[in-house]
Amino acid sequence: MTREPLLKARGLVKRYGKVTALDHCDFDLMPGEILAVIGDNGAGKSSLIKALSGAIQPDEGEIMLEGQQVRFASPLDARASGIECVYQTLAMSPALSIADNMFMGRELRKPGIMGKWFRKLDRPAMEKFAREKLNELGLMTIQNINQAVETLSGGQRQGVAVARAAAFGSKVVILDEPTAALGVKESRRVLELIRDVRARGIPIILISHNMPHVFEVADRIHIHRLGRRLCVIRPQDYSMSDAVAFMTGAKVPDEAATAA
Amino acid sequence: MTREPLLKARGLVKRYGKVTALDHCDFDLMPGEILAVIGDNGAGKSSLIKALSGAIQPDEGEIMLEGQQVRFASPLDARASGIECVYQTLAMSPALSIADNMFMGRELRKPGIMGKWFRKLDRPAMEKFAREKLNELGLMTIQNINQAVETLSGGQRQGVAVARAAAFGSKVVILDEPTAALGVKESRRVLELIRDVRARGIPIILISHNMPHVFEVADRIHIHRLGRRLCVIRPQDYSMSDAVAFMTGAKVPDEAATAA
Amino acid sequence: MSSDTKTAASYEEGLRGASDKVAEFHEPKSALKRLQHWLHMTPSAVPMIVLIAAIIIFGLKEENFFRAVTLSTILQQLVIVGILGCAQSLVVLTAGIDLSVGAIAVFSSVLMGQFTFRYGIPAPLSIGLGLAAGTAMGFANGWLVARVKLPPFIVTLGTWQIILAANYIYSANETIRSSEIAAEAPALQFWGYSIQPGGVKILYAVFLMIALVALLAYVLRHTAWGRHVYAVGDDPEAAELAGVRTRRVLIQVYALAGLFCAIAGWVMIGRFGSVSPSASTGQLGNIQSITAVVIGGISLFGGRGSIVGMFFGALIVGVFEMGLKMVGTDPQWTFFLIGMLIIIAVAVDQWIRKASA
Amino acid sequence: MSSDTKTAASYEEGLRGASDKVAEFHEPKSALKRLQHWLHMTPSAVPMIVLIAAIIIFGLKEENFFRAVTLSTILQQLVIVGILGCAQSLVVLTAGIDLSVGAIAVFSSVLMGQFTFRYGIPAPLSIGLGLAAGTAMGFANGWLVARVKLPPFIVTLGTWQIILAANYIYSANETIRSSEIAAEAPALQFWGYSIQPGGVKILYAVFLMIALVALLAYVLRHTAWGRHVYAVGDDPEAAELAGVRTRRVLIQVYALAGLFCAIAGWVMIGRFGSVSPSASTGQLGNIQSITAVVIGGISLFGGRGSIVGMFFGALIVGVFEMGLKMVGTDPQWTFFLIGMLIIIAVAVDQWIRKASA
Amino acid sequence: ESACLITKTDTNPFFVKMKEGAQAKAAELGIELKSYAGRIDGDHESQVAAVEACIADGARGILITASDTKAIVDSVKAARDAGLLVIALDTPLDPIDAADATFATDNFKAGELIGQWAKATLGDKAAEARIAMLDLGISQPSVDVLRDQGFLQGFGIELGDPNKWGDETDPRIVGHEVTSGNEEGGLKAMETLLAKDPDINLVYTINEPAAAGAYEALKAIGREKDVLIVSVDGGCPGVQNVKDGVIGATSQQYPLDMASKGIEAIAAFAKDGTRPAPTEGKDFVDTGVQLVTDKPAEGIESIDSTKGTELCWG
Ligand SMILES: Nc1ncnc2c1ncn2[C@@H]1O[C@H](COP(=O)(O)OP(=O)(O)OP(=O)(O)O)[C@@H](O)[C@H]1O
Ligand SMILES: Nc1ncnc2c1ncn2[C@@H]1O[C@H](COP(=O)(O)OP(=O)(O)OP(=O)(O)O)[C@@H](O)[C@H]1O
Ligand SMILES: [Mg+2]
Ligand SMILES: [Mg+2]
Repeated sequence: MTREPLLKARGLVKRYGKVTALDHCDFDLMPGEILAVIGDNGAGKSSLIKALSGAIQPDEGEIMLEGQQVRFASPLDARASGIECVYQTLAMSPALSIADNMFMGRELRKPGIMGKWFRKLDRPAMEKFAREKLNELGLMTIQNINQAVETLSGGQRQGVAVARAAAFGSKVVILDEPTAALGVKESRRVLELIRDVRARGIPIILISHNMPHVFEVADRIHIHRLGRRLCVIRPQDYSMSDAVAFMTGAKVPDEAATAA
Repeated sequence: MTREPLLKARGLVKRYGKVTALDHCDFDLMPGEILAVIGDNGAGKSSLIKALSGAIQPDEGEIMLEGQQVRFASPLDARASGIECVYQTLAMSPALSIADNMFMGRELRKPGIMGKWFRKLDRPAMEKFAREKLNELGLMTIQNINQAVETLSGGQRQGVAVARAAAFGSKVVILDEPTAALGVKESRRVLELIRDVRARGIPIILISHNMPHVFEVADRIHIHRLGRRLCVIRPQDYSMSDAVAFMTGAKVPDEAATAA
Repeated sequence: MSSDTKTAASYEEGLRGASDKVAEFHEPKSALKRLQHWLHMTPSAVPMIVLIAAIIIFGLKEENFFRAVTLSTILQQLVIVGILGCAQSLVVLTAGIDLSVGAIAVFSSVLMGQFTFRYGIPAPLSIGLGLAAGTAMGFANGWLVARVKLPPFIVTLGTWQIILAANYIYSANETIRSSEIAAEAPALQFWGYSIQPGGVKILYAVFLMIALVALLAYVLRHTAWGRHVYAVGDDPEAAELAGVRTRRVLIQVYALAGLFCAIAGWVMIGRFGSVSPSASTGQLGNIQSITAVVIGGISLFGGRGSIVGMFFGALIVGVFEMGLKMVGTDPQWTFFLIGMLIIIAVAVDQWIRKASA
Repeated sequence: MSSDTKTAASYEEGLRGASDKVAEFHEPKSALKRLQHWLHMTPSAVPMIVLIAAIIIFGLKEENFFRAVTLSTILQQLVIVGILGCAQSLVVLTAGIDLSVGAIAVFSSVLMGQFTFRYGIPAPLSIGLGLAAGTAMGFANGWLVARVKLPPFIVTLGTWQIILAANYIYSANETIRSSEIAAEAPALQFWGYSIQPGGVKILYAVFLMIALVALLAYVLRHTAWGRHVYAVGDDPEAAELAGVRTRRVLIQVYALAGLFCAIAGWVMIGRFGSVSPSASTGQLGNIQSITAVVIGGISLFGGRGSIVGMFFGALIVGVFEMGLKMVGTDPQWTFFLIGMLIIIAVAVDQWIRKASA
Repeated sequence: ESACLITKTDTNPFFVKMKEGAQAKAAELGIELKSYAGRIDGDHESQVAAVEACIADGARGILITASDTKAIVDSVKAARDAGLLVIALDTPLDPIDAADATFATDNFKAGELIGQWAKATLGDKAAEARIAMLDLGISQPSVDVLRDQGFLQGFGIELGDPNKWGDETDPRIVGHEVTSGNEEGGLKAMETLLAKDPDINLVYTINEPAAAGAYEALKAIGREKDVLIVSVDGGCPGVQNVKDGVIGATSQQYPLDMASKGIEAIAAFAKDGTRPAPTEGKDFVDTGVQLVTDKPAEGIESIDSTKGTELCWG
């Protein structure tokens, strides 16, 4: 590859007490690609993307966005740089409505004096937008956009979180197991949505345990093992069995498998 | 089928304010079978099994265990009748250790006076048992059985919950999306575990969005749609595509498909 | 190599032609059901109902109760608690608790008075300095909560004692008398003036309290900042991940609460005439404001409830206290019955909510 | 029909030969790291360190401080708070709060005294009845919290007022004199007796407090019931789903807390000699016990902390108060400094935890 | 040499001034004074702890204004057994000989004086007076009861149990309310009683801050001129209020006096072990109480506010 990675990390280390979740981990995301990250439970995938999106601060190592070194002190910093993330825990405020949650931290204000001087929110606009994004995902069992998030089923919640990230990500969209709680139909929509986002030229990091999904949509697959990047493969070059074997330690990848 | 269902429900209704989660839903679980429950997000699967396990009280309808009508006022009642359930939300106490969580509500006491009079817990025994059960599931990244559950990764937590249910269920084991957050290796172990449990003669209710898994292990598949049972099929008789079509409303099952 | 890639998704063919119908459920239609639904959607209505019931009952028991003077007395007795309640509500919505509200109010009022009389600073400037000092005390609370990450209960338990002790030490327990203030610095007593439509006296302070409640209700409901306050109280980690500057919001909330307390301190001067460092608000303001907040239906676990509910909560307590005192005689029995009422009011609230859920 | 059944799992062939190696990480080795880890694992150690530091500082400032009499005086001064702290710890561990602890203690002591002197019931029976009454008051709290599902803060705010008022009304504000009790019902004063090894007086009450702390520590740590208390405080819904009888545990916790308060009431008679309905424990016992609980590192959000920590928390406050008094600090400065202490103690605790996390 | 001063609270100006008087005297005589106080009115436990701290600290004597006059007796005995001189200030212990000496005012007498004055001032109207009683707190500490009951006795109202207020049946009493002894409490209590009966014409208050609060409430409805307020304490702001016509009469007490005499006694005791002797014919050293008013009533001895200002504290 001659192109520079859009998002790059080198030597990330994160320790939790005795546990080392990231152990000198490297990472590269190319512009416009869908990069899948796979690995065993507890391999450190979530920790990796949390470090990339500012939710945790790595103990060591550096992160580069478009060649510039960055330090994200909070998710808001990362978001300001255009990195949008759906966390495994979803990060929703249970008592607030779907629309409130989707616009958290970037609310729309009414035009004119009401918005400028009285800082009044433009609820109708926010609700309309939220409704549209949910429909794109086919989450039509949601009857009321003003429903509190806590009254949604697990899958519905996940749908809302994915819709939020897809709608607002401008440079990178990160999805941590976005389809884990979703049904067949809804999962399919999410995969379509991922492709849509890429079609807009925005690269995506997708963490998933669902091998068929990964092999279907990913351009490259980052295999994570014991807190570090084991190798990066292309789905055309290897079978799912190989990927599973690498990630569980059943096989060791040959040298050539690094990146591509 | 001539045999009586082990667990049977008729006309269950559960409303949450304006939303009807269960709409005169029927249910049958035969002795010794693996029954999968599939359906769209928000179809009411979790509500159904919560009603069966005493976590919610249905507004209408009745539940029969081994032909006897039962009313479970709490999950403990259901557990006393031998029904063990892994909820989607896992039901763990984050600050307590893995062993504490596994034995919550049925702790082992020391033999002799210490246990009988001073009600002292037998920690070594509980820890040994917990360690064994986790090893059976292959959850070996867990280093310390006295680790607080909140420090585990999402997948590790799920593994602990599944291990708990499998270890203690005596009549029915219910699993609500047990593999949602699990990796390939760990999911495989859960499926093996499910088969083990059935081999012990205990029937299992498995809710899952993973069609290949469902078709691999289920004896019968209960398809849930819009708060009620649409039909019950056998995996030998229908393809996955058919099942997906039924559950999403793309096709309507023919009459014969009810039960079998 | 990729022999298994294609087949994996094959079963998804079943999706073709999937129904896009939204699940339909029957809506409740009866008037009762609609009332219940409305109650559920409008949490502040429940305390309002309790309030109206209380007023009617006391009105029937005691004829004097319905006189305009009685009702205006009740209103003026609750201005301090009402304003402190605004401060407390903000903090409680973020899942915190502020035990120092009363102490900040008293110390601010003492500062306003002493600045004017000890140092001869013009009264309006003293008031400004007093308000700034209250805000600073609130800011200190917020800083400790948000930056040092100490539990709000502890922080404000500590600052409560610190501020109250500082108040006594600084003022040397000296009261500034009402007549002196009236003569030399009437601005301090501004909120004690009143209008008298038809002979019924209504303090400016009552209007101030209502304005502050309305303002906060608007801010919480209709601005982004208000939504952030709820989000922080609901689940701070989720709010942080979702892009709310949790710590900044917390500090702002506590500082704003401090400002409200200082305003309450200013109002105290107008209302009591004098400036007294040993005003009972310093000791009891926290419990009183928390009572109003909880009876008003704001959850102590944060993120749920409305400021208007708090206002009705304060009114309920005010009406009950006045009503009981008018009906009964012995303060000990009044104290007893108010304890019962706190429990019953909240129990009724819970019950209505459950019925309508 | 089932053409796609087999292929779906085909990629799992890759699992064959999967590594079963447990992930290995390097363990921290330095002494400092090990100390940090130990501190993290032993939450009650942090207050202990603060305590030792405080004792050393006061010992250097004031020679009298190290005399055995001083230390035994400190111990006897904190027995009431220590026992109330046990009650409070139980409740706080379930994510509740009990504002009525002091009121229950005072009312129980009044009941014991009045039963003996007003009705002539033999003292041991009166004591039994008093303990039962305290338990019943706690039970009422628990019932309201667990069954009616009211927030503990409100319930105990209400019962605090109710019990305190009932106490004044029932006793008609009458104090029973120490000399009368000593003459007619010495059993009431049992905990006020002392042993005097080497001339240093140690009250029986001190031993009782230590025994109660040890008992509770054992129960919480080593019995199923104790684990359930933690689980209920941690996440009540999860605990319920996991098979804990949440409501029953809650009721038991509050009732047991009531019993502990009644024991504190009995100890009060021994310690103060007389039975006084206006004992300030009724007003201040809750704040004092909560202070001990939080300085001792028990989380007000429930589920985290240890009873031994509470004990050290109470000791810290006791040592500080005595130390400041002996150094000759003015009472308001003492309150001021104790306010600072509360914040600093918890901040240090947080800091150590963070460093070792 | 060191001595201890233990007051009921240290937020009430009465005790603040008492402390200042003691400190001044102690500095003069070269005694180290440590002061202690309860946190709230009626805080008995803190006083017990304070006595214990004084013993542990090796003080030579204790000056105490007891919150609970019966209950403190045990602790006082322990102190005396340990060789300390214990002097009760302001409030006699029960029994009075539990302390080595008592420098006190008679609070019952203080109440009685203002009761008699009010009765005489109202004259014929006393028969249909409407009386508001503004007391201290619902725990009814002893000063609270003594002043209240003294007032009622002086006014000629039949007491129920003299150890408790609130059990009187005389219809002239509109009601008792508690004030915590400060302006805020006085104002609220007065407003409440006025709502109950707008025709109140006599107000008893536990102390002068409460009286000032009650006056504000009356002023707000324009009745400050035709209602009589009486109080107890005699602090300088209070006497000033008598002068201004806010308070009709107040019973003046002398906390500075008590405190400085107490310190002197301890100094003497430390020097040669002499114990102070009680006032002739009484079992305590009476530091006296005088009625301060600018409208003297016949047959009741009083001083005017100018004299009161000379003698006032604070
Ligand atoms: N807050 C924490 N405190 C302590 N240990 C933690 C914490 N968060 C994660 N860990 C540990 O770090 C390791 C990596 O966790 P991480 O969540 O990154 O795994 P993951 O790859 O996302 O797993 P999964 O697929 O199950 O989500 C795990 O061993 C976990 O126990
Ligand atoms: N506590 C609740 N309050 C209000 N509505 C609820 C509640 N719990 C569930 N619902 C609603 O009931 C319906 C069924 O929810 P349920 O959780 O049973 O769905 P599910 O089939 O398990 O979905 P998923 O596959 O996403 O887990 C949903 O529309 C949901 O919004
Ligand atoms: Mg993860
Ligand atoms: Mg579900």
